[in-house]
Amino acid sequence: MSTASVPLPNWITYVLIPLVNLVLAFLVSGFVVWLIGENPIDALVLLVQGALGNGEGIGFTLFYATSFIFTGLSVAVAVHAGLFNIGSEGQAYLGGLGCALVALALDHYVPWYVTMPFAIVGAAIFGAAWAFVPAWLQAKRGSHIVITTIMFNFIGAPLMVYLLAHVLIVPGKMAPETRTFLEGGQLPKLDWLMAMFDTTIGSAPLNVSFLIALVMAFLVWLLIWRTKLGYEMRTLGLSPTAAVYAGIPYARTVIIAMLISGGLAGMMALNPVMGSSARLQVEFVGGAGYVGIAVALMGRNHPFGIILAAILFGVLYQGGDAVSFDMPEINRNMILMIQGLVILFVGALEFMLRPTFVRIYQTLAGARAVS
Amino acid sequence: MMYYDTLISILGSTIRLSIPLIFTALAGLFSERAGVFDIGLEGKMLGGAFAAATVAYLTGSPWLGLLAAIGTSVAFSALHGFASITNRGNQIISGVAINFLVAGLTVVLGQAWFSQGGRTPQLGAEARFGAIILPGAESLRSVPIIGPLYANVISGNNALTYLAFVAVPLSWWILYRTRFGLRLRAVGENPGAVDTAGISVTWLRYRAVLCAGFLCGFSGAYLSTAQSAAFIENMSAGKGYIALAALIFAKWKPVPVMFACLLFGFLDAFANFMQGKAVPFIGEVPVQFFQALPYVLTCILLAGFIGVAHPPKAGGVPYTKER
Amino acid sequence: ADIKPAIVYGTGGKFDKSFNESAYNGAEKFKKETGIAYRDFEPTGDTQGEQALRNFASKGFNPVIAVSFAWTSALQKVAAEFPKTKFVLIDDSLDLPNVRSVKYKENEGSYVAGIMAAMASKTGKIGFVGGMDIPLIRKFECGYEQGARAANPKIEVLQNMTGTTDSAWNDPVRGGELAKNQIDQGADVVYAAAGATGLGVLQTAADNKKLSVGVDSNQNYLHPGSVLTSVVKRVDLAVYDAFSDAKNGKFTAGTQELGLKEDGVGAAMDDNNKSLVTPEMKAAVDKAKADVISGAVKVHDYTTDNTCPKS
Amino acid sequence: MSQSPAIELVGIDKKFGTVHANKDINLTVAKGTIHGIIGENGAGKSTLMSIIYGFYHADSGEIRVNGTPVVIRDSQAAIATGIGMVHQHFMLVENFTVLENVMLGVEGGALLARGVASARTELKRLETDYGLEVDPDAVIEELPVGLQQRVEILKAMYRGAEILILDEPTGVLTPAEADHLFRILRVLRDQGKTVILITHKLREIMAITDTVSVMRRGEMVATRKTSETTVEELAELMVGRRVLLRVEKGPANPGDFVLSVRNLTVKDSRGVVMVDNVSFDVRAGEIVGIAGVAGNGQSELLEALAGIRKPASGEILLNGKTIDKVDPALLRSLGLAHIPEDRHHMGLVLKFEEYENSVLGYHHDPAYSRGPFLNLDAMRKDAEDKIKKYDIRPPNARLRTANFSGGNQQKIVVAREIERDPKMLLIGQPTRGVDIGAIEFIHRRIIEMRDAGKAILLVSVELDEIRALSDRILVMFAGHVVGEKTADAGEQTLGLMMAGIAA
Ligand SMILES: Nc1ncnc2c1ncn2[C@@H]1O[C@H](COP(=O)(O)OP(=O)(O)OP(=O)(O)O)[C@@H](O)[C@H]1O
Ligand SMILES: Nc1ncnc2c1ncn2[C@@H]1O[C@H](COP(=O)(O)OP(=O)(O)OP(=O)(O)O)[C@@H](O)[C@H]1O
Ligand SMILES: [Mg+2]
Ligand SMILES: [Mg+2]
Repeated sequence: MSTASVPLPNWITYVLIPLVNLVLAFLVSGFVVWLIGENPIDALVLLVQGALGNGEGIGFTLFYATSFIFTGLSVAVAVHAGLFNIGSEGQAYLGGLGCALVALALDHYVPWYVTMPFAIVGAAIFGAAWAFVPAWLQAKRGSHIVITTIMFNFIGAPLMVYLLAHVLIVPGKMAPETRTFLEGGQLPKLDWLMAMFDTTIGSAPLNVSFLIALVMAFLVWLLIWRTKLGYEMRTLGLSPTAAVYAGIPYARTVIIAMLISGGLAGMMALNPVMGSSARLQVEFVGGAGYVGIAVALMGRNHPFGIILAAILFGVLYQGGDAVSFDMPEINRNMILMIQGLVILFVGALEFMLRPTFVRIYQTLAGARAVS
Repeated sequence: MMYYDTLISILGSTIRLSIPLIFTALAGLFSERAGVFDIGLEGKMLGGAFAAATVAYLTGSPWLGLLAAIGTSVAFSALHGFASITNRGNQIISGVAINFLVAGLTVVLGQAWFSQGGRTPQLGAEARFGAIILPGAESLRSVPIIGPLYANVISGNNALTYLAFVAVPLSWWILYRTRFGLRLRAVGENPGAVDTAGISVTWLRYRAVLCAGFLCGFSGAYLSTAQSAAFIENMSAGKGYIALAALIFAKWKPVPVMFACLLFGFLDAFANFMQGKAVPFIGEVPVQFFQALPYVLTCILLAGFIGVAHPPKAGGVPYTKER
Repeated sequence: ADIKPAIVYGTGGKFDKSFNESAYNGAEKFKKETGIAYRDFEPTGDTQGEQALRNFASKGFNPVIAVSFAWTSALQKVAAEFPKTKFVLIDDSLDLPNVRSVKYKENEGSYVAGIMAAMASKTGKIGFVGGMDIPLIRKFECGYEQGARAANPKIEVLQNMTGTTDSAWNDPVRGGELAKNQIDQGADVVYAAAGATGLGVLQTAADNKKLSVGVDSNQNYLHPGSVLTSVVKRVDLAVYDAFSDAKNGKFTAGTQELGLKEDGVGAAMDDNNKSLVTPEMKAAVDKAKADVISGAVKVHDYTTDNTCPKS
Repeated sequence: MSQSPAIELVGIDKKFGTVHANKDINLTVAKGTIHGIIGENGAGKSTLMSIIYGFYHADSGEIRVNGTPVVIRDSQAAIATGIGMVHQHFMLVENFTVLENVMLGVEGGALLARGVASARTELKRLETDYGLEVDPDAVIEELPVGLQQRVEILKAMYRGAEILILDEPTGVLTPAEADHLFRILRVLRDQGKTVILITHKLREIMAITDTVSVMRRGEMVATRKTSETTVEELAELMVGRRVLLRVEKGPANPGDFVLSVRNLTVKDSRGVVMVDNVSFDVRAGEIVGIAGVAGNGQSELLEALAGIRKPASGEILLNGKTIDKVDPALLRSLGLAHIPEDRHHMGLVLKFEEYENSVLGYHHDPAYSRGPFLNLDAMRKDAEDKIKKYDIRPPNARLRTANFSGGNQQKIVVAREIERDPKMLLIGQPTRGVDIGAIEFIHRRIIEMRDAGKAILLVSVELDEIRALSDRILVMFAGHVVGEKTADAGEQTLGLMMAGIAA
């Protein structure tokens, strides 16, 4: 009998199988590490220790995860409305402009907690604005949103470089970046959070935007599964014809979903721009928008899953750093490859082991039923 | 005449920039017409480029390099097939995974083998696809209008360029004139129909995906052994995504795919050419404007001219009989 | 004294055949001569850069070299946290008691290359391909243009920038295409200041039997007989000196601006380009160098006012 | 002469996860007969047939063809064994031509050119032999469903099927088309071929089959010679209780005009005029039936009235007020409810849980929401009430809608729309593919609605249904309303009007 429709308990589906897949990914990675001539076990220990072994490592891990939560949520919200937003990268980039302008304008005058709400709004508005045109083109002209959002990534990059290199740059400075924000434009670090667990954050840039990300995850959950708008988005995403039948306005829903998606992507900028480097730089997004796609897909577009997937990627980023710091042969490209393997095994090959688990489960469950 | 020379130069550039797009978009065509989305074109192209450069360097033969590129790219296709066809995984995740994997792996191996920062050693002329001068190119050059066009745009390209233009009609012929093509188009629209007709959906989709790998091998080899003379980290630089855009732009049809790729190539070439030039009435425009121009124009074209593009109906959905 | 030196490279990666690789070569040379090992790290982004600097400092590495203006702000923080550690910042300046800043007068090196390019050009057109459009690259371009004009007032300089993302430093395909474009428009010498992108520029120039100018490291060997010269930036010396000074207890903070005078920049001459450099060219280069060093000629620095005067 | 049976099933068992779709089925189908199979929605008929066709694999059991046990690994093997199947949900490639669909899988060589020529001739032959007329170069999605089904039959014939399985073929056909189909089936039988016919329509079973088997909840409960059984007995076997086959209804009591349509013209997405200058009224307390062969503009009319499709010209008045916005939500708020023809694509979101579908279109109702939020408790409570009241099975509001059988899915839609207590109810094909137990139930609800003074517009291709329920009947042909009849008009008359022959 076929196994596809045999239900498995949630703890197997959502916990055990992904874990086993993760182990497989690491086994293959370990093989490559071994080929390169390093000890895979040592590398793994370094990775886990570097990412989770101390307060600072955890701080970095969560810092990276914060960005991925935002972009993951951004992708997921759009997916629920049936839209594949590949533009989170560009929307986040523009979001950086939004929050930087707020920070530059306010940091002289007010403390961070006054700046923050404006910065959130600023980042969200700029991110949303960058999503608006593709959304409008999709809604009104039927232009494929996958292409238009990719195009807008490519359009956003030159725009930002122009602004940073010619407009916002500090005269006499080499790097195309804004001036450093004063305290009033910086998001404070979460030392107290780590202190609660009796460890110190060290120099890790984990900051208040982590909490903002968690709040956003909750709000997205609320939006998708508890609000009428979320219901309309899901209807549209799952069956556009049923949405027409139900009187759900297509253009409006598409545009709103994309604005929310773009806004979430834009907020990602809070983390690196105001939380870490305290200035706007070229390329600060650094691919987090694309990682967001993987995070959303691996998290099954559910905020809780997204948080977990984002943390997994945070572990890889931070742990990878730690490994490459101590093992010269293992560099950032090895980490990139390991990420690929993790996405492959945990994401794309998620069903590979399912039949096996179904058989084992049935044997065990059967044995229990008999006895 | 000045303007004509300029035009010739831009056309030549258009061709050079379009070739990897054409191969890659055709690759996407085979895969997606069979109902398997392929975001991993980028990665396959990159993997192909690495293999081609490595083998061409070691053997001194660009053709062996091409073979290696095809082999590598086909292997990644098989992986994509294993994940998304056999195991019914999400096709987009699988593609994204391959992109990450290849981006990292090529450099890791490159560094381990050549110690040049993930680059492969520079290839000599004999290990690359060199320009092929068509008969009469030199003598015809002086003929007005036609001459320069023939000598500078049509002649003087490398073997892969001509192969790309052979691949387009060939792909069309395969899709619309052969049994394989008929079945391939059917499985992308309604795999149930294919299955009940007694054809294996799995094997059919595998073959389509392998075709995609085959074609990506050419674009990879083009990048590292024709257009450049070495593999360099991430040298595909987003071309896989642009090829996908061209594919959608062309509504998943072979000949329009070629024109879409040429259009993208032309926009790119035009933007390169316009950089740093004064525009009448405006004066010098920031470089970034021209760098954004191809993408802006693409959006305008999409909005204005092509309307809704319907992907193959079963695209992106793994085939399952059971609900 | 025993030292534990470390390097944090720029995001181009240590084997970029140009800027970072030059730093790497300096460190290797030091290692070979003294037997003192060093540690290095290739960050991918801003956060990692800061993390790496701090990591090295906190683990007792000293001196620590930050090879890129991208780490300026990061170093500002980290250097304040570790006042006992000696840092070196390449390509930008920081006013801190434990930081040595090393800046280069790329405009001067480019000026010399511009003179050579203009003299080598038969068409009266030369080209420039930059990486990303940032002030530093404009500085290269501006000096090059000024030099070319000094040699041939009617020279036409075509210029392109490769891109707007990090891949602008790593896109030889586009670099080659831009170079081909310029060649089609008549340029017969093309100068690449674009990291690994430049490899494509040099390749295309060689393929089309034209001349090119390399950057940062001596790239003349890449295509002997086609690379006219390379505008070298002696980051290797800066690294080597910093390590040696630290070892000998002679480390000083403060900003160094290295130009032609200090041999911090220059146009590479070696066997690979010997056949391309005519005696007149050689003479003109020597004269220009003397003029710049003496102050008779002032090469404009784009970054001082973000403009490039066209005269 | 004892000829071995065409098909023999022994102990066939099949589970989908926890659903036991076929339980130890034994069945014998004699050669050269038409064998009917009936059963309620979800009884497991399609599953059983798909097993014979190699589309699914039985968990256990044996299949014998012409007396020899066979292993049918896939459809290819079934085809090779001489089995052909017309699926309940068509297996056609919609953007292919008829010819391409017929050829798919039997192209006759690696290149198409030669196969195309021979397929053309073979199609011509089938057309003349069986009256299976269809333009080989027509694109499927542009054909009416009746013709699409003909293509499915052609596919099977083209592959040389000796045993032909038809899964609910008449659900989408007019009486005339159904009669035509039956003529073809008889010809096939007379040529010695074997036909297995699944249908919900007992009348058809009685009219055409030689033997009939009844399935209930995955089990084969009975097999009868058609000549030795009655409609009543079959109905009882199917449902497991006595059912009333006739709809009882009193005379209508028409009140005010609720819906008025004036000179309405509607085009489809390709710009073809599908509804041409149509005018009529529906009054409170009456059922107006629209009869017609599928594809004569009824669907577009219904969509225009429901606010889904923008009319090209004309006027629609609801309760005397002109409706000039294309907005289903607005119409709903004015008391218009709509049971769409296509429950899979319109009426339901198959991936939603049941309770989510039971508020589709009404999610703004304060009863199901609080401000911008949904009131999930209220939604689930409401869904459970409807599940009880409409006997929706399985009674689980948290089950994915896709996991309900077709009839139960239809009940979910019907419950949602009727329970709104609308003033005006638009109904499209309310019982397509629905078993008689459910049909009886749905019909009774519709009559109750009418008696409660609601205005009802009913579109159906089932002439029986139209005649049983309607108080007035409008017949549509080629976009026009070609005539109006009272409920007692004869089938003959209506049939002719539907064919555009008489008015
Ligand atoms: N971790 C997860 N990954 C993927 N899908 C999930 C996950 N958790 C829940 N879901 C699915 O998301 C949908 C919403 O789940 P959620 O927990 O938000 O609400 P619920 O379970 O319906 O409500 P309640 O918890 O109030 O009973 C459900 O269809 C559920 O199956
Ligand atoms: N592919 C499938 N995956 C899971 N469950 C299925 C599948 N197909 C059918 N089922 C379930 O198996 C049972 C039998 O379904 P089947 O389609 O055979 O019924 P049926 O008698 O044909 O009903 P109908 O008259 O509605 O067509 C139902 O409960 C159905 O939900
Ligand atoms: Mg829950
Ligand atoms: Mg059925």
